[in-house]
Amino acid sequence: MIEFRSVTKQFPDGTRAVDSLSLVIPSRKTTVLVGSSGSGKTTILRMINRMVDPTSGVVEIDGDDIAGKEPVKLRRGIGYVMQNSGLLPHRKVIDNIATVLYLTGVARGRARGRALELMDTVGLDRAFADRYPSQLSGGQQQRVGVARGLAVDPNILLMDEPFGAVDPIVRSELQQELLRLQRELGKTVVFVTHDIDEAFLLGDQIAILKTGGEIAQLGTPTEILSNPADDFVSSFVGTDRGARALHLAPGRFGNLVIDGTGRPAGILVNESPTEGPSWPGQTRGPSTDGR
Amino acid sequence: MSWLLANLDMVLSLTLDHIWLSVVPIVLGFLLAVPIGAIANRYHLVRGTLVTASGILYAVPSLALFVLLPSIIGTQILDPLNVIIALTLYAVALMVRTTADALADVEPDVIQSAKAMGYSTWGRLVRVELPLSGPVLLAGMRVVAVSTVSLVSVGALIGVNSLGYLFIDGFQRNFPLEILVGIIGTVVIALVFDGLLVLMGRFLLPWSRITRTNGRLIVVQDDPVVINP
Amino acid sequence: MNNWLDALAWLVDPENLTGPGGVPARTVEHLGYTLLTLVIAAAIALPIGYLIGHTGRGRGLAVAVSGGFRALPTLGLVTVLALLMGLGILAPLTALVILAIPPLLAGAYAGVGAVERSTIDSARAVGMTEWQVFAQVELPLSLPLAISGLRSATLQVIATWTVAAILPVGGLGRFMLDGLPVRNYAEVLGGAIVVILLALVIDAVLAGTQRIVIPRGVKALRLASKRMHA
Amino acid sequence: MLRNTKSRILGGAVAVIAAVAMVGCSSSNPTAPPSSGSVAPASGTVVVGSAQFPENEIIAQIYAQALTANGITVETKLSIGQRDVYLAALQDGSINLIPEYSGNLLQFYDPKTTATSSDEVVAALGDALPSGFEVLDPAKAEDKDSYNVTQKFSTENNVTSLADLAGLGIPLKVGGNPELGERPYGIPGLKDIYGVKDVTLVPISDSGGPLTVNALVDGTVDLADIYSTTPAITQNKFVTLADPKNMILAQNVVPLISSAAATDEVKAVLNKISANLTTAELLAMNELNQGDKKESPETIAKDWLEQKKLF
Repeated sequence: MIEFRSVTKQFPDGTRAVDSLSLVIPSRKTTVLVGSSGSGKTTILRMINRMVDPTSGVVEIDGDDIAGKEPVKLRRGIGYVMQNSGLLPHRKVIDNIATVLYLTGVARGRARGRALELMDTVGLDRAFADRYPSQLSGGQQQRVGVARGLAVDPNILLMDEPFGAVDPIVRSELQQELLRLQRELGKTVVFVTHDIDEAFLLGDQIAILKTGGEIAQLGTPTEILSNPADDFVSSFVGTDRGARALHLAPGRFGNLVIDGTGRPAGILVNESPTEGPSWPGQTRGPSTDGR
Repeated sequence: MSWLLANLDMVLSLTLDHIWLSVVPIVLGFLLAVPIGAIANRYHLVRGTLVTASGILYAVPSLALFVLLPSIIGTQILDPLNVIIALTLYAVALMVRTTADALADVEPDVIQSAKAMGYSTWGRLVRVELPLSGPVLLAGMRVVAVSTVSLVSVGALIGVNSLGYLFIDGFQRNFPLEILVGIIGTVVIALVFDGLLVLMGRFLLPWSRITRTNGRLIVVQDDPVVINP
Repeated sequence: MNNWLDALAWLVDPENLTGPGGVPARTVEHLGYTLLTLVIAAAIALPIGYLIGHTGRGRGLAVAVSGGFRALPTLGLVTVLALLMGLGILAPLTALVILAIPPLLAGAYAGVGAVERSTIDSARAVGMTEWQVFAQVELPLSLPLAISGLRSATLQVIATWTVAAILPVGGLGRFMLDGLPVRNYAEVLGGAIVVILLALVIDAVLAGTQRIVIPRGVKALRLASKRMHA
Repeated sequence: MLRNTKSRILGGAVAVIAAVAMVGCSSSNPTAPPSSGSVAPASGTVVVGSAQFPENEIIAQIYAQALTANGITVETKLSIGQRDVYLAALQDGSINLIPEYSGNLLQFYDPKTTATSSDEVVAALGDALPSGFEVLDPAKAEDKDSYNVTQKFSTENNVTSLADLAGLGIPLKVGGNPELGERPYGIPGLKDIYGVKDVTLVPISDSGGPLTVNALVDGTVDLADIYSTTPAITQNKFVTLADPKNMILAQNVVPLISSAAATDEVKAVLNKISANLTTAELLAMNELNQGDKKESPETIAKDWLEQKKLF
């Protein structure tokens, strides 16, 4: 469990990125911090591994104040995945994955063996092991980034807009992959995004942030959709425009689901989509969230 | 100080000589280098040749070039043209490469969109690519200006007088102050030229704050590939 | 053109190829001076340059100081330092070290500056110490520009050590300064040719080194971005 | 982007044209500095040059100021270089008048000359000079190259003359300008005329200036070639070695001028200067220039002319 208690971060130029934030991030669940730029979401994330130190307040991991921990040691025990992967361009894929293992003194042979296993875990062909990051596609690079984040089998995985720079098809693939991994591994994931759909898809708990690192609403996707705390939340998730309002309309293979703008979002069926008729339409959004 | 006051006329006249001997190569170097650089950017073979040639030119000690020019181009041995031409060659060599690099560095997206809007090749070069290369060209010119001003003084060894005369004269009569006056004068001229170039940049390239914008321009500004021969 | 023929004749004259004043001996001296200059300049410039690059502080000051150093006329420095420090190698060495510092300094901090911020950020985020960030990430990735800086400094130092021959030092400048007063242009040009050849050879060696030490992944990165632009 | 052969050839051609144009327009460029234009002097203009050391500049300034005072148009191109360079400048018309030293000038054109005394040297110069150039009346003032040792060296090795050097049997180092390596009165003369076997030159390009003096004081060199009118010789109590075999010829200051510029008017002015210039005055003027006062050649020349009430 990660706990923020009245945490404030003020940068030297005077901007207050986070203002007396209190937040509990439960273990083995995915917590998504969502907000537009300037909402302090990345700052909050980076205070967990002391990339940023709070101006005041306390951040605890499992009851221990991390201010007393050596940053370098702390970071080596926490997985970190960022946008554009942040891989070291001059090291091969396998060595990138093994970076933290090397840092913690794991022997080269063993570290590389572990890296190869991790490539399997994140669904990367082992043939990529000897390539350099620039020789991979954006999606593959993100998989390497995730593998690196998992290398020391950390309890906590911090993900800073990890799928922000890949195209929608690859993003959707990676999101599914993350859901699968999380089912298998059960890490405490803290995930930052500005994409509310991504938040609803991945988050067990969602914190919607306003400018200045203030939490507008904290809750499960269902809670947020069913009961937006204020106009800001309504506007952010789109309920105020009726964007999330779906209604049914009759169609040849069953009822069409129509979204707030009048576009068909899919067909409502009772069976799972793969067994259904030849229209594998799938509605997105929490109403069909099958988890 | 009293020496400086007593010899102010001489120092000022040497300063004027120094300014003339550096302004001409700086301006001429720029005017000649930009078209050549544009050609080099367009045609790979030319570029390779020019890059090699400028590399060789940098390796030529300025003193040797000053001394040998009269026998190559038939000038008189005390002709200031020898210094001017030699320094122009250095400036051209440096700016050709900088121009070619700067043009090659223009965002391909911008070029594509200029093409799409219907600019001709020539119009694109003049209206789009050169202005966008402005900050890099300016950075190159700053290096050219400073190193040209510094190199003019070597001409004193072959009888083309500038503030460099003070170095030789002070050296021969054990008078460090005289040399220092020459050094300070040279640095002041260089800094004034540099400041003028920066001002011109503010005026001509108001959209670009070269020292503050993105990292790439800063890198180019101090680009060590830009050599001070 | 006669000058060139005379210079070639001068270069192959056995009298100029042997003894302490011969071309080989002068070349070795010149190389020695150059190496010494670069080692001292690097010992000063690289730590400062990398400190600036690593911390991101003091850059403006470094640019200003470099610019000022660049503006200092080497001939003036050599003469004034010779008067103040006396004969011997110390005066020209100091002047040439000052000449070599700006490109080395710029190469170091610009090299670090050219490394993607996110790469350095993520290296820190996965738990690298500051030293590891420097040694394992910034240093290798800065090499292309740092070696460009070294090449530039080397070319300048080789060419400019010739001016120091107005003092009783050896090196290839001897031929120029000895030939100049007696208008022995064959000697001046011959000496200049050797300087140029020496500079080109050393530059080629450094270019080769640059190719070898540039991390392979970085090369792949460049290729990839070139393909994108094509 | 087009990369076909045609475009390459075109590119090459354009580059060559550009390069040629560059050289062409540079070499015919009229934008030379105003104070030292490259255009040949207008007829009637006297262009005074000087060697690259202060004393010669002082004398050149005296010539220039005196000529100007007499209504003659004068330009100056001072501090040109050493003898080979300024004589070349004289021959290619860059200058047409320069103060010279009779003996060294003679040896330059006639290395095997047997003339030694002032009169012999000046007489021989008439034949030795290339046609189109002449020397005017020599001054009494003399400034020679002279070989100096420290008092200590002189006493310890019992050396007072160049003739004593051969018997020393120790390797000798001579400090002086690089050209001494080739001059008849330099290393070749020491070897051939005085039989000094093991002697090497330590080249210091300051024309017997402070670094040469220091080199002698601190023992970097054993002998130093210092012009005889240099104040430092007496200040440091150096022993100037005698030259019994007249290796160094008489060195009277003498105007070297191209005949075209040597009008009667010009000759009259310069001869009047030569008639008044003495060795002691040269020494005094050098002291003003190199001693604590650091006066400029221009000022020293002006004061001398006023003091002599010439013109």
